[in-house]
Amino acid sequence: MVSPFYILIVGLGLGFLLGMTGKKQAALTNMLTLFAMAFFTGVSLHWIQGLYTGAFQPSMVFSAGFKPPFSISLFLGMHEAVISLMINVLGLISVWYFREFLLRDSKPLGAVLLVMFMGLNMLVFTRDLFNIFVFLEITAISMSGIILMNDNHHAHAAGFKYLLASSLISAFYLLGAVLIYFSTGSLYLDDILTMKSAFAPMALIAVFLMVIAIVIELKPFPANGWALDVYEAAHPGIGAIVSGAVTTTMLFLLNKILVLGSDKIYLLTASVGALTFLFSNWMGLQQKNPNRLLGYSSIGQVGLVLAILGMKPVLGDGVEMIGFGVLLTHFLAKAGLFWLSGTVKGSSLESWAILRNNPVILTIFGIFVFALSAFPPFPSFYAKWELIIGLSGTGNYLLIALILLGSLFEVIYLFRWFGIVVKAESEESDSGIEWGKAAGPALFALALLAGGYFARNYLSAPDMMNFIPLVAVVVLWVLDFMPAWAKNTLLLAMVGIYSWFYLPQYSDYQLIFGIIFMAGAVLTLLYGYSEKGKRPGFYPLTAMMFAGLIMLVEATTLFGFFFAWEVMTAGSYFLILRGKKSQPHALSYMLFSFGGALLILAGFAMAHAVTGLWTLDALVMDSPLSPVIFIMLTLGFLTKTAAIGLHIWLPGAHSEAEADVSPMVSGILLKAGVYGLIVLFMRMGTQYIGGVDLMVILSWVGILSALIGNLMAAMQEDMKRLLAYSSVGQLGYILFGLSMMSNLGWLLAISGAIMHFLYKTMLFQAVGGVYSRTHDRMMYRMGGLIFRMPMTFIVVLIGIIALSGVPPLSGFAGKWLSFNAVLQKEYYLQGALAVLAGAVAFLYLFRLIHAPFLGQLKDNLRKVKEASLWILLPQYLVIAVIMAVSTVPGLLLERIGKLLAKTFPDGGLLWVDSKIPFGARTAISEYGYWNGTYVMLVTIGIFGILLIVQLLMQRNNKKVGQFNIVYSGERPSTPETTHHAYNFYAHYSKALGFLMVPLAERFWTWISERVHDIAHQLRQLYNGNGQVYLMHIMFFFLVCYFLINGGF
Amino acid sequence: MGEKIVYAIIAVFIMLNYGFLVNGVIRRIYARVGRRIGVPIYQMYIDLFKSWGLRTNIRHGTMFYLGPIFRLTGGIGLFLFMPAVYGLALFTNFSFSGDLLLLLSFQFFGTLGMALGASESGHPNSAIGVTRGLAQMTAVEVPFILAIMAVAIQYDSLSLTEIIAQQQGGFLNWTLFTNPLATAAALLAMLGAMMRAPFDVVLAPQEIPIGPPTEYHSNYMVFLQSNRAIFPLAKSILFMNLFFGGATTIVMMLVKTFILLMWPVLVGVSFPRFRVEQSIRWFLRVPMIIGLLGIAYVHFFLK
Amino acid sequence: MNLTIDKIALLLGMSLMLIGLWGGFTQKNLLKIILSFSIFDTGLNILIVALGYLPGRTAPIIDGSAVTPENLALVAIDPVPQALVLTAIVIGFGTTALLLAYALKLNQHKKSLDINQFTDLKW
Amino acid sequence: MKIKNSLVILLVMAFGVFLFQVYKQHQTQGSLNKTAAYYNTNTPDEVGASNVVTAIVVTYRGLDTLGEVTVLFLTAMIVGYILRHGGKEKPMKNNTSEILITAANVLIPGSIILGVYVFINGHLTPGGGFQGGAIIGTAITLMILADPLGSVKKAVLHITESLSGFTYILIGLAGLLFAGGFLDNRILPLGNLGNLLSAGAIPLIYSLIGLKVGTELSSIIASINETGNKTA
Amino acid sequence: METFKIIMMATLAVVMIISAIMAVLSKEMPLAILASGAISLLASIFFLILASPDVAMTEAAIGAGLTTFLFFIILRKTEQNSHEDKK
Repeated sequence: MVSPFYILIVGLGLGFLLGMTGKKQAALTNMLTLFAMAFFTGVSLHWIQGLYTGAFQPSMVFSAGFKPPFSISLFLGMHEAVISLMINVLGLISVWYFREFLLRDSKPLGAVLLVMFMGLNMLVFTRDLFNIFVFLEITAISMSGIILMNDNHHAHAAGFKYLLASSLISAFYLLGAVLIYFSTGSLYLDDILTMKSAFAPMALIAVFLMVIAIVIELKPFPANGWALDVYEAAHPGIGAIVSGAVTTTMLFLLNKILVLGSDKIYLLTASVGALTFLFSNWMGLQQKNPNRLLGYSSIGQVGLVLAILGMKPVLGDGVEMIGFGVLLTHFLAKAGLFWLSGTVKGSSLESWAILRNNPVILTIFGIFVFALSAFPPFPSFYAKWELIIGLSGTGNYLLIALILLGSLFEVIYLFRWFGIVVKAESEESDSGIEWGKAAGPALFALALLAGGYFARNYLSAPDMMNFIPLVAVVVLWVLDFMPAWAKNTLLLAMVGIYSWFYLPQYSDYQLIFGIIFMAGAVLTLLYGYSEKGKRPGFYPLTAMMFAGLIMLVEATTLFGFFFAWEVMTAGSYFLILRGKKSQPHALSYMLFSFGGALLILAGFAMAHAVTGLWTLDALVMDSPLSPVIFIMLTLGFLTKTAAIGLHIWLPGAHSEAEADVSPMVSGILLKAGVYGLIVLFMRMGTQYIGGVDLMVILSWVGILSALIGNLMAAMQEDMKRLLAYSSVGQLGYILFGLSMMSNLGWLLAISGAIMHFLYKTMLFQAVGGVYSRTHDRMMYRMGGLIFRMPMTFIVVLIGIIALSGVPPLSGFAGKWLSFNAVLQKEYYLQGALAVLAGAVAFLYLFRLIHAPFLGQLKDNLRKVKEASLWILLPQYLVIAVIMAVSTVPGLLLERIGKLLAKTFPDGGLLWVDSKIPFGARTAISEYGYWNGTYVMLVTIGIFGILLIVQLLMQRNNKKVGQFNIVYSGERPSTPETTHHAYNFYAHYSKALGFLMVPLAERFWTWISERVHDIAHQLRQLYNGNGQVYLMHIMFFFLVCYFLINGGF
Repeated sequence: MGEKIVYAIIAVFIMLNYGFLVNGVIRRIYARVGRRIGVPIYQMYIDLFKSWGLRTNIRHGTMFYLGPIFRLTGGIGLFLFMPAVYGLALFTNFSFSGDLLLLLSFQFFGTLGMALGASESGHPNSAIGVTRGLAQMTAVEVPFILAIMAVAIQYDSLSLTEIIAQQQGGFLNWTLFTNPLATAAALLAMLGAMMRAPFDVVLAPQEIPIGPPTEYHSNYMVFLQSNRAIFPLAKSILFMNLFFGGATTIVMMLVKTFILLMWPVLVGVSFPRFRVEQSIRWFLRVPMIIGLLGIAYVHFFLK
Repeated sequence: MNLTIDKIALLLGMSLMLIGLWGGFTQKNLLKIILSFSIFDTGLNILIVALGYLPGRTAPIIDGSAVTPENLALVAIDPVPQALVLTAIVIGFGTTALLLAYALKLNQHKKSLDINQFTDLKW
Repeated sequence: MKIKNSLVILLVMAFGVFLFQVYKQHQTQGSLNKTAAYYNTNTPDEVGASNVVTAIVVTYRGLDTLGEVTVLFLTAMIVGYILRHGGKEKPMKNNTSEILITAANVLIPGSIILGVYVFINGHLTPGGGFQGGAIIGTAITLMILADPLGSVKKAVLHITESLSGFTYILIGLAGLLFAGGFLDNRILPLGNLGNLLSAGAIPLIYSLIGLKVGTELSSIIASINETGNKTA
Repeated sequence: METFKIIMMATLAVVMIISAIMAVLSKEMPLAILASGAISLLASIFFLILASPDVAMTEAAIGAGLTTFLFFIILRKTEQNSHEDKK
């Protein structure tokens, strides 16, 4: 057992000796410093190992041979050991990282670093309140030294401000420590703790002083201007130390002292933390300098931990683990990011774009960003879950709101940054990152993954998840060096094998959506064979999205559902981001998804609080809260289904994605939201708020989405955008169907979901095929492609007949069902709009087929070839399915109907045998009837007869070029002017333009601008004047004091 | 099944010829209003045989070739999917395949095919005509559907046969009298659906003087003209069935449809032409409100 | 008010702290600010010692006559605050020295000691 | 500006209110609390120092003191580091007045002896390493000012400082290894209360502290004094 | 005796407060530094009266002595800088 004093002995002894050395011994100094740090780390590891195996007991170490409270003692338990390990590892890497600086300024730097980390360790170990003051000062002073590693006037000014601030803070602490001594006669923490119940008013003031001093050390809003300057001006490696080691220590220290505090002090800490989290992230929105941005983010994260620690009286001791989860993530990710920052030259967010030249570094960066945003599988994700669950259990909704809003802001700037890194213009082809400097970030990224793995053990909810799908992600990540076709085959095989084993276990809705997701995977992957090269990163990300979807379907618990939801979001975000110009769209996708996910999380947490269940059946409840929960969850899912108002991310995201990603995100991914809605509606049923049926509101939302989505689609020039808006419309129909809460309504919705999956996959692939040949998405620049790409044309033709609901193809089923459902439900107004929307759908579909395929062939497209076989194959598979379902609609509808009868026993369709064979059955509803097979046969019959007549009648039928008749074979003008395709429905927008005003977009733009304005106003606080920062600190201190003591 | 097919062929044959004649009459009426003598009533037959007799015909592509077939399939199909004469096996057609909704949707089959065919001709004006047609159609659809919804609510059925059955027993049982609002909405919508003036700007590109029918000639023309004969008739039958008590005999059917066909003609000769956006606005205003009132009337007073 | 030694000292310490704070917040000159804070520190030290003062007792040093090992606990005051203040003074000096060195460095850059000159980093 | 000033007044007043709360809560104690009573009762036996404050500073709360020394050490290091690129100032002869040199010659030896006396007797009389160190530091500073060309080698200062610090740690380590704990003074016999050589390692430790503090303080001042005014 | 002590201390205190205000307000930097040094020196007398000789010595040596010293050195340096700038 190595006494923790050895850390002090080695640190200080070596530190003092280093004072003697000169420039000539720089290498030696460097070695010794490294050695000492390694020794620190070793001691921590030694203790962890000892404590873990039970070889050591958590123990108290006394100095000077006297027992406390008369001497200073150190305590070392598992918590201390882990925290000190974190600090020391960071120290070790820092010393390695700073070796150039250490070789340059060996004497002061090595010694100061050593002493500083020794001090941090002691702060963790010591149990004496005054001793804390001494080591706080040591930390502050060494900080003011290492800030100077960057020798410029920014760093000097920052150091000065830092020092000023910390002298005021330490005065608070000193006064507190002294007062506690006068009041209790002791400086020994555990001793004082025993007297807590009998604290005199003086002791309360003392505890307040100490706590507030450490809270200010943790940079609460608004008393944190000094810290931001340090983050910006100091070398990023220092940022890593401050944000990682110092903050970790201070938080641990705070947790140590907080036990002395009353519930009021806890509450104060929690509020300060939550506000800091919110405002700091808010102001982060306006940051352009990466280091300062990281500073804001650090401060925010620390605020969150503060808030969590402050919740201890409410949530119990579990908060320590939650706080640790957030802290660990912050520690690893922030240190890693700061280290990366040190290797990037340039001080703009754009300059980070060089990272993407190195896939490993980019991955590391991605891990940090996702970990900070609390995505699975990182510890912060589990912590966030536990925190929100816990908070809602105690009814702290305001705090939940603050925290969730804060984390949304954080995600905005983190992902804006991430998008810039992945997408911004960068001339340099070399990442220019030294591997030596990347080692630390790499190690920490791995630690984050490992931390996530272990964090699962601390989950209070049963997760009962099947993590097998995630294996595919890992495997493909590892095999990312392989050519695309090999990975494609591998992933296809994995999907195949998985569905072979798992699909039979599914049932009901699970089965339907499981089939959609797995079939979707197969269809989109078949397309993938058309891609050449390696497609780095594509397959693991695809696997991630599909893994998320499959896990979503398999989820039986709230946690499992949320986990899968986040995995899916992350995967799809990456996929969307891969598109050439998709960065802003990917960002808005991420924001809406994240906002939605937060609502889902909060909703789940409240549901759990109400029912106490962990399974999805927690949503079955009858409580005054249920409408609120219902609204939150619905909104959450509606962000994914892109209901009108929440749809603005979709057109860009779907259209700018790569050709085979568009069908994934449009045809398949959106169904996740539908599935969520089904899960929700099945369990919560109809909810009322103030007597208003929320389902009626949703039906309006659905129908408006359908109408406006379709109208917008009709106005697009870009064929992918057209399809994207069409998805808004289609999903609107599905929502409309679901909101009816009737058998037919759901039949409409679910068959609609399946059909939308088929059509959209097929059409996006067809359009992708066109793009692969023409490299253009503007429809008016094409034309006449039917002559060059007839196979694709047929697909689009079938697609539009089906989608527009013209009999005899399957789309008619949707119309028929919707009308019947509307009549049944007496939703006449919505029904009328649904019809209008359906008619408008016809407009955009015609445009989609006319503009690129019909009319005149443009000169530049005369040599275009048919899309490749791999692109066509999945489309024709879909056509086969569509034709089968069209001919025998019962194949699909009757089965779904049976399933729905469990949920809605009444009002379903009746299926009656008809006179003709092969299972053609007539569907009978309350109002009408329909036999798809007859319709198909009659139509084909008439068409066939007429075709034969035509063939017989015609004589000498010749194919001639266009215009042969009217212009006698002379082309009057260039195709550019005679192909009527641009601004196709000008008259329509003239008539109904008022419906297409981008209100939603304006609204969100307005929101975004206001949010940024406020951020800008807020950060005016930090005017750069150290004196003002001091006043902030004093102001903060006084406000807190008078809040605690009930005013003047 | 076999007899049904035979009946259907007979019914279609009758309706085609009737349609040709009616079209001739309509052209004469237009001429008379314009103080011209006009063509003979059998002019359509002359045109048909002339077109048929052309020695060569050309095509611009597959869709161009198939367009008229789609078109006529749409017209005949619409007719065949509904019972033309109530209780008469000859004219019951294939109405067992689907209800009112099938008819409403099937209308577009021909429109779509024709639009595709015309588009392939590469002629800019045909595309313009198509966009106009589609745009106007969407607007027409709304009041029409509202009217149909009112009817469906009123009779608790979407089955045409059922709806006709409920209107039997005196003309006061007709929807026209039981629900005049819905009927009014539908009749106004019909003006647009028939693409007669004032809603005939859709056809304007043909008049300029090129467009789909110009590109289409010979036997294509035959198909298109046949469709012109049967499609409006089919629509009239639909209206008749919905609002005017259907028909129990062939003669009644022929008379009623003729009168119905005269309705847009009469309106058309007395009004100027609307631009597309004007007609869209108009349909989404007057007829739509009437349609909504019709539904309200049914919902609150008849149920 | 019944003034006693320790109360005077307490009030003095507090006044010095307030004056120091006031100076620290209002003065523009870096040296003045540092000076103000050192006055604040002095006030704080006086405050601490005054808080620990026991009236009528003497310093906790055995001199063999007035204070012996036996009566130490009865006649001497609490030694702990003194030890703490001692530490605080030394640390305060360290901080002041550092602040002054920083001020000098800042002065080298801008040839000024006005704190408003050093606001390049903000927001 | 007016607003800002009134804000400051408000802040200061509010802080005054806070301090007044402390004042109001303060009750003059009649007797020692348990910690102080323990120290005042047991110091003579356990530590063997006459000056209880010294006993606390060096032994009972020796860790604080070590930290304190470390603070000064850091300060010395960092002051040098801050001013590293200022360049050396060319000391000007005429800067040093005759009076100063004379005074220095008289004062310096006396000061140093006084300083040494103060820290060696730290366990017996008021004063100790810090006070003595400060006196020595002042003396050395005077030397530097009086003789700007630098008869005082900085290297000597650094070596003294480092070695005394290092020895201090070693003594602490000895306490850990051979006695009750880190910085235990009982590695040496306690001796008789009141003797110069008593109180175990306290005189030794305090001397080392004195040396270290003295050298540290003077090197702080030396660093500042040597700085030129080149902008980095 | 006690009363005398109190009066003396009160006087001292008033002097210190005045010095403090002077130190803060004075435009003349040397005067301010001297005033601050005086405060420390008087504070050490206070400490002595409060039966804390160790603190008194420290305050005198460090607060009154070294700190004042340091301030003067810095003052000279900064004045040199400003002076040079003017040249």
